[in-house]
Amino acid sequence: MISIQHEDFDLNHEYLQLRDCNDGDGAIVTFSGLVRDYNADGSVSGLFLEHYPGMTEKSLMDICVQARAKWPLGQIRIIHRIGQLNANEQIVFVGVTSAHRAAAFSAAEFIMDYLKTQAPIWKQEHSAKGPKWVEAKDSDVTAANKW
Amino acid sequence: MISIQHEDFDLNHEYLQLRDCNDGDGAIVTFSGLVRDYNADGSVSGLFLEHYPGMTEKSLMDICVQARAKWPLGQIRIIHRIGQLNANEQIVFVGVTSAHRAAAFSAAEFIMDYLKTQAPIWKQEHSAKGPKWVEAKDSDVTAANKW
Amino acid sequence: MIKIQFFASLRERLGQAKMNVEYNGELTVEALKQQLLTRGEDWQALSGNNVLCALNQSICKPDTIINDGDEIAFFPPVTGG
Amino acid sequence: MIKIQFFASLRERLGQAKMNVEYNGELTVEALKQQLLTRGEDWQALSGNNVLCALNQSICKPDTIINDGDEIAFFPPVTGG
Repeated sequence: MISIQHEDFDLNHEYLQLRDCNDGDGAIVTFSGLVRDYNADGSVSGLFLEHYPGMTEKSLMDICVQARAKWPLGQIRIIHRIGQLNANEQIVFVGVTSAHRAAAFSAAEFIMDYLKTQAPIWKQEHSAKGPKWVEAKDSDVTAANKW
Repeated sequence: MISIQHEDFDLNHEYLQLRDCNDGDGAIVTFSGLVRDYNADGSVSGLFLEHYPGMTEKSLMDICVQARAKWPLGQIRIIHRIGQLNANEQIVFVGVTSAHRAAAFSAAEFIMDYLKTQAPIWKQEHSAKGPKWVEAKDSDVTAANKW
Repeated sequence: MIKIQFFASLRERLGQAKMNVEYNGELTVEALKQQLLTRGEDWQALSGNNVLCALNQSICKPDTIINDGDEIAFFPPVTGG
Repeated sequence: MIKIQFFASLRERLGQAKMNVEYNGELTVEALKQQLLTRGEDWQALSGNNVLCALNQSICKPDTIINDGDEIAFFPPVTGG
């Protein structure tokens, strides 16, 4: 299931859903991304996240289809927040279940790597210097290309 | 922090600890392992987990040291349960934070792979046929050798 | 008619999020972009070689043909996650 | 004196979890195992080539020398996680 939402999410709720729905899958991997100071100088007070409604959901669905083609997976849950977020808030959640821990780890990392380069979402950093759109990182493209 | 315990653990509590203690780390990866039917025929009702007190903690500490030598990590949390567990109960938790998602994913998977082959813990399956010690899997040795 | 959308820094530089354009041709996405570039100085924001384009909500190549009723979007490299 | 421990299936087959043995020699772990094998039929459980040995709570090789006061453990391949 995929959610693009303004509201915060509750990791425990998502985990319990993954546990309940899983058909004997013994491995559950979660990834949570938090708002951090991308400039590493303590100046970033928050983010604004813009997205392309419709295409975001479509691209994330496509990423799930690709992940399922690569690994035997049970549940996949993706949540991405949009709008105004403060430092240390949760931005993104990916949860994957599988009978095999390697599949669960790989799929969760694959989904994050692809999400970073495929999902039409943009971050704008807010600091004392004013708002600034975050530049795309080459390392994210490299990460996605490894799959 | 490492805990070997009979009691169940609360993933949400562990996650909130990882979030609170992290010094600006934006990535949190968790792995949870559940009791599943290793025979895949629905016959396993539960497990008994035995361990070597002292050496288990020592081996897990050593795995954490190895992980920190490989990747820039913030917090590492490992919980392994012992004693009698029923089907679908949680057995093991690994939580890792890092500034870099790839490091958090790799370290969590590394810790699980090493834990599976290095930590002196043994599973005994319980089914209608009686108790049976689980055989070590070659795939786990292969997984640990890849690092 | 086709619907054209702009996002993030591109939306800001162009001062608009979307526009509808009468359409009955057989333009490629690249040709549409070239037409937009003739609209004035602000529109040069579209000329950067890192500007991405989506046709009907899927990333597309410059030589993709646009059909009437399509939804086209231009945007900078994505930075979510 | 040295302390010897057995775990899991090995503990069950030997019918004991631990034993203390008087010690003043310079045995290797392998030599200790050979001595234990002479104790009787049950002890052949130790002879499997997948039996692991730890000295003072670290996995050790067969040629590791045991010192007085050491803690030795024999066990089957681990299956935790």
